[in-house]
Amino acid sequence: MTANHHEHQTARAPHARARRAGAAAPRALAWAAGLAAAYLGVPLLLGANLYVMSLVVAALVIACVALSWALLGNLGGMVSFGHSAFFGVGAYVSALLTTKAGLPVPLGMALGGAGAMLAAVIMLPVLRLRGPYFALAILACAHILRIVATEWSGMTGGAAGIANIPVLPSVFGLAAGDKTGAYLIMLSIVLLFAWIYQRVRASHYGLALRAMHDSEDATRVVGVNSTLLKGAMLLLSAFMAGVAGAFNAHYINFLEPDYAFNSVWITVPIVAAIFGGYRTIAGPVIGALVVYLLDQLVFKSWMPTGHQLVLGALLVAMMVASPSGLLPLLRRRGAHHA
Amino acid sequence: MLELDNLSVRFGGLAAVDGVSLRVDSHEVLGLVGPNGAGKTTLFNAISGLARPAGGTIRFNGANIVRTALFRRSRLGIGRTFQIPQPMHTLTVRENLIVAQRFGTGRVDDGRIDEILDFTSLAGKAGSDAATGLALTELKALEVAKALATNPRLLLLDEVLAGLETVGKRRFMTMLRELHARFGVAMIVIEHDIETISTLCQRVAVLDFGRLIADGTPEAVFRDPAVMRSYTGTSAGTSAETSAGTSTGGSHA
Amino acid sequence: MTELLLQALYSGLLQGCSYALVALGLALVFGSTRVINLAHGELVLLAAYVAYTLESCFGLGPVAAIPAALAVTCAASASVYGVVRRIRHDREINSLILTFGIGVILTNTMLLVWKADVRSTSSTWLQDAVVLGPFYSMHSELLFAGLAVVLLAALWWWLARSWHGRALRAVASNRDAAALMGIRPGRVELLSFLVSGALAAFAGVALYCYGVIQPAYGGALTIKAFVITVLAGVGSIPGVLLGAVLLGVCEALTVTLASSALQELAGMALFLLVLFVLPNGLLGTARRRG
Amino acid sequence: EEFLVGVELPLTGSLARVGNGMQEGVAVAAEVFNKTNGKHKIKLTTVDDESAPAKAIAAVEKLASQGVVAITGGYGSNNIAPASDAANKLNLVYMTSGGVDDSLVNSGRKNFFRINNTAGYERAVLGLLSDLGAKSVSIIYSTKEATSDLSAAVTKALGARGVKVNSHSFDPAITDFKPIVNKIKLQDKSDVILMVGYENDYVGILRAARVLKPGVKAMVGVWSLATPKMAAEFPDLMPNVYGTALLPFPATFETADGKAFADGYRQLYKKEPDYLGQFGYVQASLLFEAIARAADKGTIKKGGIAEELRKTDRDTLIGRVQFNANGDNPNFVHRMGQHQDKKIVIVWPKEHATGKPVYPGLPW
Amino acid sequence: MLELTGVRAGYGAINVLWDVSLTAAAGQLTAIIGPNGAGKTTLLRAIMGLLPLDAGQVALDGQPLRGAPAWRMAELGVAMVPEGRMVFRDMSVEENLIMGAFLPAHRPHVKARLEQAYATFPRLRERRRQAAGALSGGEAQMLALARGLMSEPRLLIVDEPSLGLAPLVVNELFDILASLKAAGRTIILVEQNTERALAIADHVYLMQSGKVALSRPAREVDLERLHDLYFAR
Ligand SMILES: Nc1ncnc2c1ncn2[C@@H]1O[C@H](COP(=O)(O)OP(=O)(O)OP(=O)(O)O)[C@@H](O)[C@H]1O
Ligand SMILES: Nc1ncnc2c1ncn2[C@@H]1O[C@H](COP(=O)(O)OP(=O)(O)OP(=O)(O)O)[C@@H](O)[C@H]1O
Ligand SMILES: [Mg+2]
Ligand SMILES: [Mg+2]
Repeated sequence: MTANHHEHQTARAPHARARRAGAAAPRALAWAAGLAAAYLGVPLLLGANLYVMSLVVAALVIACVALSWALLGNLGGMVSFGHSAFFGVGAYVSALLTTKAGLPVPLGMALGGAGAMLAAVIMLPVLRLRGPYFALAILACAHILRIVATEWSGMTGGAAGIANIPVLPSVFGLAAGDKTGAYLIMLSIVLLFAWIYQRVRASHYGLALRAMHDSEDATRVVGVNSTLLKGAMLLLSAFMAGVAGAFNAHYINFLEPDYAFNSVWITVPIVAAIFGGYRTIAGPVIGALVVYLLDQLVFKSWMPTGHQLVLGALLVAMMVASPSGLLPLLRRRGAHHA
Repeated sequence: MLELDNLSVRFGGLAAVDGVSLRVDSHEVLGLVGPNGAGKTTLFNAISGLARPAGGTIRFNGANIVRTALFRRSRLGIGRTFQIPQPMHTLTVRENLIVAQRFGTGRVDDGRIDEILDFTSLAGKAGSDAATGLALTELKALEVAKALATNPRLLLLDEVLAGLETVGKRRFMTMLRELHARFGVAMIVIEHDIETISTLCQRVAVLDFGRLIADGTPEAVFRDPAVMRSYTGTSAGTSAETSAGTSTGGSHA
Repeated sequence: MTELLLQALYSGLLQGCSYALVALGLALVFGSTRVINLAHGELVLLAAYVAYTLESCFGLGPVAAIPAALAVTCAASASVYGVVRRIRHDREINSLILTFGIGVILTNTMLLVWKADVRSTSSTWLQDAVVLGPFYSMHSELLFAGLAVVLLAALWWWLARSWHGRALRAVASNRDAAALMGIRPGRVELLSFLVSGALAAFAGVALYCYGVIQPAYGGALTIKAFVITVLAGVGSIPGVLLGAVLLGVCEALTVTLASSALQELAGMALFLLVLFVLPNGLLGTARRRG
Repeated sequence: EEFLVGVELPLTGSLARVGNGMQEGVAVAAEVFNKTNGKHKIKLTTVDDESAPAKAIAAVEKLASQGVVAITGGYGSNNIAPASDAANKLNLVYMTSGGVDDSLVNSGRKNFFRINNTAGYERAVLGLLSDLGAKSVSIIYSTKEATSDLSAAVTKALGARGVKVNSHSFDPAITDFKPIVNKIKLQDKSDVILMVGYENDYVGILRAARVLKPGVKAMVGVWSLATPKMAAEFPDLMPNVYGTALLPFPATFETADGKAFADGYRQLYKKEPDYLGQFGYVQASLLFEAIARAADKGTIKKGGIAEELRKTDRDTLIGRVQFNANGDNPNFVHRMGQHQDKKIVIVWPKEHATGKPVYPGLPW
Repeated sequence: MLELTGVRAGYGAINVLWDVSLTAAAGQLTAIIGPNGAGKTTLLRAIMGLLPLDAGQVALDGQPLRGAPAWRMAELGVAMVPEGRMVFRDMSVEENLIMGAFLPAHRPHVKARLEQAYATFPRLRERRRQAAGALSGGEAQMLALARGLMSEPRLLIVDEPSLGLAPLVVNELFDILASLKAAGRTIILVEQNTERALAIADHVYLMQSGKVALSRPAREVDLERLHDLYFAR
């Protein structure tokens, strides 16, 4: 029986490889088309409509946090309710470094990410905790940071916040602080992060991380240093959320503790990620775009004040129809048609 | 290779392992038997790092590893299986082995993984989901395969043969002996079946209420009336017969 | 100073009881189904609005509104379960977004129905002072603190000793095995949601009596309840009271000894501190190796 | 000629209540304007900013894309700052009464106008306190931006006059105020408690005070306290409490403008107008009038609305309004009212007073 | 008493059982044996309603069950001691046992049956307050067995009960099964220890690759031949 199976496999392998090679070309084409649409199509088509552009940029910010949350959830097996902590720290660090120390904005944003990582280093002890304990411990950290940002007014400007934060730099000859420029910057950041996420997931570390979810002891006894790996994922995730926060600070040009550490920076990304399918890489990004844009463009025009009601109903319907998210749902549909 | 000195593990008031001193030499296969709840699994947990000893030392190749982190012990060469199988749920069988090999030995060798899959009769299930696609005995085979993938010097086997049918059991035992003979892997084997232990092991240690009550060759230990009373409830002479009868395999191998 | 401290302890204790009342329903559902009901705060608020409606339209006192509130929240809670039960995979995480969605629906419905205005009871008696030596409080606070303790004890007894309670824990522990014992898992989970809805009704009416309500408050209530549930140790009912009182007292003492601006900070710091020392919460138990 | 005017306000989220209140005022202003001004019509288009800065930006941009000639609304400085920036970039006038932060007018937004500011509230509170002759004041204030700003300003000014001040800031999430009030009762022993917060905070503080009965002589608050609604909803908490109030209650509208407003409001909403509606009405009316003037001159497209607004000098429901170079209204001074017998009596300043303050006077 | 006709079941897309038909006569002990992975556990799960049937029928006392869920089976007096123990990990040993008598009809007898369980497995009495999740492998197996007996079922279904038990307890186990049979109860036993299973069985089914390969009264079965034919693939 064993030998039989073996033959089967070896016999099938070349086929599979051939199919994969055959699929590679259209796949690359699809990628190229997608990138072209994102980098050229969207700005050309929508660039003039500031309103839609600003919604798209806001959705991308959410997408970035959603991606960072999903990375921690999917690879690290940790559900966090407190990513607003990293978002807020990233925003404050970058805003302060650029306004007070006069650093250039791109450097400030990178350091914003680094600042969020530093916050995560301080939080490393929470890795001892599991499940809901972890989720809420991070939330507690976010609360504490918000109050610190409020009370430490000498540094952060307190509740009044920081105004006149430098605008985003100019890209591709577009004026600094231009909507389309902001879009291109955020798009690149999201794509870069998605790529990093993909690399990590495809590596052996990704495999080990995935293994740790429900079976941490089993994974540790075969030699995986789970604490280190989880710590690394927390830092990476914090960096991503921090950069998103920093970007948003330079995009909105204004910051105050309630806003920077607001719980919407974690609730909306979680909704987006699970909605899109948090086990996939594209899921959180697509989820953010769909949820945010549907809500703002469609539902809001149906129901100017209570439109979240429709959003809530959509979420419920989605979870009942396809608990693993939008992307897996689409794939299943696609497979049916094929 | 492994030296336990006065090792104890406690859960609240209960001394699950109570002052156990034991040596295992490289190239040795040691049987570990004892009634249910005697502390055998707990002893494995202490050696592999899952349970924190209340006292005593564990030396592996001369170094005291009581404070060594769990994952490092695996890299030092201690491999173990779980009595209640614990596959890495979210991965396939092959991926289970890849993780074990990559992190237990530092590199990946596909050929070796195929070899292990064949060896443990899991080749047909290589692509199955470890969480849902396997019968209990297949999960036990996966336990062994995972441990093997880390290239262990000392293998801790916790009831891996229980529940196997005759032929499967025979195959498995041949495999273990081959492992031992070819690669010089030392083993500690927990089994309840006296016949299996007698065929596999050169030496047997008996635990009862956390204490080591006997240690010697299978012949000597299974003739000891005290051991047999606590273990099978019968006296020495007849029990050997009964247990030979209860086990349906191994004797001819 | 002693007078100040005594009152702070007393206020903290009463505040803790009110926290416990809100947390109880969430803790019950979480402990028995592993579903974090993110709409729990909204259920509490819903009960409060029922009390408001009865008081403002029919002049009915808040306490008299409890039966109506019970009916409404139990029905709402049962409907939440009706949706949750349809999730088969990854229930722990998927129910998060599901109940979040329900919370959003409830919040916005309340906003549309009752507007964004701040509401509270106008019953004077409930707000009048009770003075016991150096201890000052409102009637309503004392009344509902007592009720919280009674409900908590009843719930604890019910879970630990009654057949329903045992069935609940069995289903939480192993669904299939529970079914083999003759337990209907679906019914038992529905029961847990119903009881949780009933607890939300009491919590809501209490909130309406000594606090102020607004449609947007639901989220904050849920978070507080969840923090206490985790602080308690998931599944522990006595832990809920202990955790809630600890939190309340810690907050009150912070206000008295330091600054009221740091109250939230102190509460959260206490939460982190407890978790670092006891990673499974105050009275939670560790799960054993496999 | 019909002009489209954009309204950007929080109709949902944490600021929903105030946002809705202000929107009512704006709507009444449009009604009144369209009835009285034969030549021009105003059409309103409203976008909810959901109490969030990013959505406030998007709202302004959406309004711009619909072709509005100016924007009014905005609540909370953190939403107004980015929203008015966006309006500035689009060369649209932004007119508000929802943000009192000084940085709003000090950051070079050239199309920004507002009719109220911290200084106006500060003067009213200080005026009342000195009229009452309070020797010591305990301030309880929320750590939110507008509240902590106002409290800081008042603290400084009181200190300069030799009044003893004790400050107690609190996190907006707090619900039990007994520990704070008890500190005031046992440690501060002040003459007056000054509350700087929002409706829910006042209710909490007053309830705690009613239970603990600190030995103060007056309870003073600021916005959204001396309102008919509070008098109706919390009849036993409000007696003798002071707060900022534009009009007495029952309101007596002397001017034609005031009468038009009150009638329009009652007609549309079947209730008594409140202060949010009054501010919304004033800000919107001034804007509409400026639009009409600019339209007459044909300068709408050439920045005429801002120009006309800068020339504004008019007596309104909230007093005389002018705009300085930054768009701030230097004349703004609030008034103080006191709940007396289910009515609201204006007690400061003297020239507008409709009655005498009851002092000492407490709700219990 | 229990009758299966043409039962087909599996896990999602994977079918495991292929038209399995078998009968367990009242008062008899029916043994099901077969190599690992033959589908024995799957069969028992299908009988108990833990797995949906894709085809075929299960009938109890001549009444078709039509995919009755597990709790309904319990109400009908069928108990199962499942493979992998499935104890309530967070509950104490004693509570686990009490849950065995959950149905109202059994509740009055809880005390007596507890005593009986403790008498049979003294080890459980020692550990009665401990969380079941912290038991040793063999202790948990004893608990699962004792829990299954708490309802004194008409039909007892046991899946590899000797797994992980020390010889002393294995002897005990077969004594219990024999005495249950003597008391007139119906038993379905899946056991890898063929010899001892055959010794107390009335009828034997042999399963292989999801099918019934052999059905024979126990006394007609020749173990040696059976092994040579079916086990030595
Ligand atoms: N976490 C724990 N808390 C309390 N008691 C425990 C814990 N783990 C194990 N025990 C107890 O310690 C004793 C030894 O358990 P162990 O699992 O080592 O037994 P064992 O010898 O492997 O038995 P078996 O042959 O049944 O597998 C048992 O009585 C068990 O109940
Ligand atoms: N949850 C599952 N999903 C998919 N396949 C499964 C699942 N459980 C078992 N199988 C497969 O079904 C087949 C029969 O399994 P089953 O557990 O019924 O065998 P068994 O006869 O009880 O074997 P054993 O003697 O090992 O207990 C095996 O090939 C197994 O791999
Ligand atoms: Mg064991
Ligand atoms: Mg089986």
